[in-house]
Amino acid sequence: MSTATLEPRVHAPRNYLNADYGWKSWLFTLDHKRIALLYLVSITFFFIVGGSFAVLMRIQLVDPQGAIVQPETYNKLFTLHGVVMIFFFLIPSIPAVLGNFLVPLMVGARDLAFPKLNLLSWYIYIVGGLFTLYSTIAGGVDTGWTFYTPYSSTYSNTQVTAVAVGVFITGFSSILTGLNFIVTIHKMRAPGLTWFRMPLFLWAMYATSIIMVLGTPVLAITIFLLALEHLFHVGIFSPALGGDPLLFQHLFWFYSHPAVYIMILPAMGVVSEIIACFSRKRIFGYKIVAFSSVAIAVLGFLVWGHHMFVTGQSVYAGIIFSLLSFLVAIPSAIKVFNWTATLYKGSISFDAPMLYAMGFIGLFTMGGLTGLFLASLATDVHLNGTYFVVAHFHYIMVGGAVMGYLGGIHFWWPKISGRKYPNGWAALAAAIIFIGFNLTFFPQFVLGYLGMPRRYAFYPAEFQVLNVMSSAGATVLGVGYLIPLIYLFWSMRYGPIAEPNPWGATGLEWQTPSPPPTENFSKIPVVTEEAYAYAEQEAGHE
Amino acid sequence: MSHIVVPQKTYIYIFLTLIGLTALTTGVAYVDLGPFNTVVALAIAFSKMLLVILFFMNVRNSSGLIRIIIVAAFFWFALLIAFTMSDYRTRTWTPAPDSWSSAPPTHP
Amino acid sequence: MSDAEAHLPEHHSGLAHQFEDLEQQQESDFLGIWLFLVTEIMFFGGLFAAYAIYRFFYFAAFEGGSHILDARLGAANTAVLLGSSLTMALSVRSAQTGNRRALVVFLIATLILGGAFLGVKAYEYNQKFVEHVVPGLDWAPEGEVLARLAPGGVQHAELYFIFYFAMTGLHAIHMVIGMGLLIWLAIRGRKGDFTPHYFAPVEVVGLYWHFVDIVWIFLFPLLYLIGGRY
Amino acid sequence: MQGFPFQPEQASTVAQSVDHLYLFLTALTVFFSTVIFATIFYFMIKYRRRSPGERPRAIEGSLPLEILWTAIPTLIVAVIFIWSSSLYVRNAEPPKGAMELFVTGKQWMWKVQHPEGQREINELHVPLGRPVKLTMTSEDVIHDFFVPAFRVKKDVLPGRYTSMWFEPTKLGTFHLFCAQYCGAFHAGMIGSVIVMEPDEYERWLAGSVPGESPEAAGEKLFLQQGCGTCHIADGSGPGPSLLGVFGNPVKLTTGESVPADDAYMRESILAPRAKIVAGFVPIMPSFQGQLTEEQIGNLIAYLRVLGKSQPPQPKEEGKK
Repeated sequence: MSTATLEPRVHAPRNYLNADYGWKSWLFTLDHKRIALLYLVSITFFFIVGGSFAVLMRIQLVDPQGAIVQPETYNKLFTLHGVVMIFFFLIPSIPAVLGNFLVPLMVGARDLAFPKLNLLSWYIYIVGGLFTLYSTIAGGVDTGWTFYTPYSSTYSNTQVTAVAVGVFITGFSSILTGLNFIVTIHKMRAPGLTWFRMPLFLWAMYATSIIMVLGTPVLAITIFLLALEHLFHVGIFSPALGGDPLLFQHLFWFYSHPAVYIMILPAMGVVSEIIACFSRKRIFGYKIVAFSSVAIAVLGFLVWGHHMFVTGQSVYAGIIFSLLSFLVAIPSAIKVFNWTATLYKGSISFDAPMLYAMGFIGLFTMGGLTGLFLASLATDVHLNGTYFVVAHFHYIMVGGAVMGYLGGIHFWWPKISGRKYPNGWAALAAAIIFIGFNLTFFPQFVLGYLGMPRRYAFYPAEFQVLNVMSSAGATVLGVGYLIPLIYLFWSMRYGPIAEPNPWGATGLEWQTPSPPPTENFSKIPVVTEEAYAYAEQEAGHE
Repeated sequence: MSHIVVPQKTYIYIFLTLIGLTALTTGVAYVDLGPFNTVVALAIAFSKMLLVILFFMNVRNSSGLIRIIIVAAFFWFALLIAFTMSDYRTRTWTPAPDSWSSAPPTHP
Repeated sequence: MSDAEAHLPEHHSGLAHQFEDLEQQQESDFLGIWLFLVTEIMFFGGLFAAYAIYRFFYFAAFEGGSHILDARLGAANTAVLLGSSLTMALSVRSAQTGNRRALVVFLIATLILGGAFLGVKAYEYNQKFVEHVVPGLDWAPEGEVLARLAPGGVQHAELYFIFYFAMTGLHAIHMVIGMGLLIWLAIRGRKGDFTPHYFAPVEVVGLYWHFVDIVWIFLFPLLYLIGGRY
Repeated sequence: MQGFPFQPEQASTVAQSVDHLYLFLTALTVFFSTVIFATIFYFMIKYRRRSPGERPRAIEGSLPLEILWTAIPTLIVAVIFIWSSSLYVRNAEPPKGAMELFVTGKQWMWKVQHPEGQREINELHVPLGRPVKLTMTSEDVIHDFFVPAFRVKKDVLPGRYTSMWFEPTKLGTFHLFCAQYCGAFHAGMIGSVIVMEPDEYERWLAGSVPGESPEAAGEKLFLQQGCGTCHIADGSGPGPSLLGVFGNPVKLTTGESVPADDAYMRESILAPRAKIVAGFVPIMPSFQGQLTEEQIGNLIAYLRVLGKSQPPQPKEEGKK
């Protein structure tokens, strides 16, 4: 987002975009809205990087022999795809872009509690990203994003240290963001904004921040130990000195399973906002939906062992982890039921954000239900490590989190940019993404059940039909992702000017001009009503 | 955070108690208590930590929120240990052989 | 914050624009540093968890490794660090009461005690090189050292020393960062930046310093006193 | 497999029971997806916005409904959990009298050794209708032994034994995959499991070049390494007699009893001082680094033979 595209309009009121000009005003900004845009640009960059790795992978798998690259290169592709997409796109996506932009606006504050820390966290993220990009250029890394020992620590000859350092550093960016949000939500709510008047997006960000603060440090120390082992050739997790490779997996998944909830909880928050707005209804069972976010955050910490059912983990531990994994499905199910019930007797419109939200519910439901196959011990034995797992987590993380992210971007774009995008194109893109996504990943469920293991650079010929279907779907999906990139960019200059509240939504962020002024509110608002008080809105509000 | 000024004396008494506990834990290490050496050492360390948290860090006069946060942090740490241990305590474990790992393998 | 505190003028030097008043700012700072300490607990927590599991499996080896360390040095260093916590607490108190001179003196005392701790640590690290018990760099225990390590298995003792260096090393890095912050506080304190109304930075650094002290309170028995020394 | 399969072949005794659970879960997924999607479509059409000024009446929620749709998923997952865990536990334990094979994973191949001494690489010949137990270890990184047609999978770890079992119910050749990423040619670490009629299997065993049986190789090693000098059969040596030990509980100096299984034997060879038999002193040196995985496997095979003979009668009180 360069400043050149955002020239001042004649008579344009002062806002955060035209408050100041020049690269310095962006790189040294302490304004949470500008930092959100810095994140938007950088995660879009990483999304394109990670996406191109995915494209290469899907091309490779068209041919059972491997169509374009050597197995070594393919291994680097899926590793970097995972590392970039998870640590540099999905984890910061909604929290760092939409969260940064919206948390202060939604609580009715002038900024986050610690603006300098906020800018610092972006710089930390960039430094971590540079390490990872460096490793890509310097030869890549081939351990899989899970960095399982002893392969990563002893046997891999690739840039393990550079990527480990990159992930370690980026972790602190996410810790600082989470810390900032928790303090802001606790201490900076506008007068009258009680906990149970908060929009559900804030509840979701709060739950997410808890995971970031409690989980990420464990990943940091695990990666640190891995790097020590790799650099000094000492055996911490390798059996040479009596270490246990499974200990690495325990520590790794203690963070990396909850990390899935870092990706999906914010998307759930976004979807709650969108559904309430476009059906003009208060979210059905508001308190239950709010608490279910917190329940997911807490329970999500206790299920990591389901990644290790076939590793030689104790049978008893496996049974406990399986039980807890089933339990975490319940709050997710409750959310889906409540969103559905919200539509009942609503006034539903089909604007683009709503289509993305509906796409989210569809794909998330599929992803969640197929999670039961993997939480269940007997079927997991067969499905673990196959394409079934790949399909399942893409339904959650791409079908769920990315759909939610795009829905959120479309919902708040008029607020962020002050411009409107063409609704028809946006609806078309939502449909293409939904269809392309299912074409890409549904065949992978079947592939996995048939027994095709993941991370294979070449494969037995009988799996070809389904792989070609998946690759064909991926081209549709790729096109779907490019369309919003084009029209959103176009709208920044040519889109019609957006009013302060184009959707007729409730929430403090809509009570300030679009785009908001640097100080967010000319006067700190006072909240007098519940969240989503659509019924009390005056008719013909917009 | 509190603006209650704690008397200097309190800090010095706490410090002396802490030093006493350090001497105690070191002394006990020279007495054979079997497995209880570890228990006693950890119990003493835990009480020292409580003293530092309550007095030096002044959590005695802090809000409930801060207390909840501290307890939550230790609770999560306990979860990490407990669930990881639940695997190790119930697993058949065989110490590592060395036959394969004396030298890092050469890649073909 | 007590209710007795009077409301301060809006544009006080220490008030950042995003806050409504100093009280909100101080509460936020305080909550922020505690949350940061939570992340530190989990950071060291991962390390302690790995340590706990290996100690559970290779108790004899860990005991043997522990006996290579000098418990008296460890105890002395614990006392030094506790002393630095005392002076830190006193410097926060001096800031609270507005005693600028005492604030700076106590900060410098904390700094000196912290330095003494690191000095002893450096001596101990050097000893490990002399005894050739540094995994990855110089691991070749011999003679009496070897005899002490042998009963539990020399390889597993190496695992112990990896944890010894990882844990004390990370702790030492935290000390160095803390000392940098102390220098910054001392300079600001000398300039008179802190008043009884605004001393949050002193308090925040103080909490961090005490936390680092707590980590050592656990490291001492866990590394130096395994299984007793009878 | 021809045409367009939606189900992998069922070729083991557990395959069908796993598939039943899988089908149940699939049915559940289809049912709930359909119900939810249908409801959403119905609501979206029925309650579509008809005029821009519409303000629907607020609905707060409904406690009975919330309880209902908390209880239903809870019940369903409870059923799946019990079904699946009991199936898993049942499938985990190999039946008595299973044929035992030794598998070693190595970047990027599978090495198999038969009880009669035959070795093969990336192939596993097994007779139809007989339970087969695999004891597995890795020489380098983590691998995973996966036979989709049997619905079995287990990680193969360095420095540790893991085991799994299956009983083939169908003749033919089935895929064997490595399902844990293990480096450059992970995708090439595949092989086949060949299920044969029992008599054909016997012919295959006879026809292929038999190596030394593991027991015979183990006996040779036992002599070469001087194990017998201390572990004298009548129990008079400084080490305990090994007759009748394997497969029976052993009393330790700590007072507890441990089963003398593969894991215990392996530990006693590699780290002899970890668990000392009651009445003996820890004087045995470690054989860590001196024996290959295969040699350890052979030694244990020999110990298993010794375990079948009668233990010597205790001569004095101290030694049990």
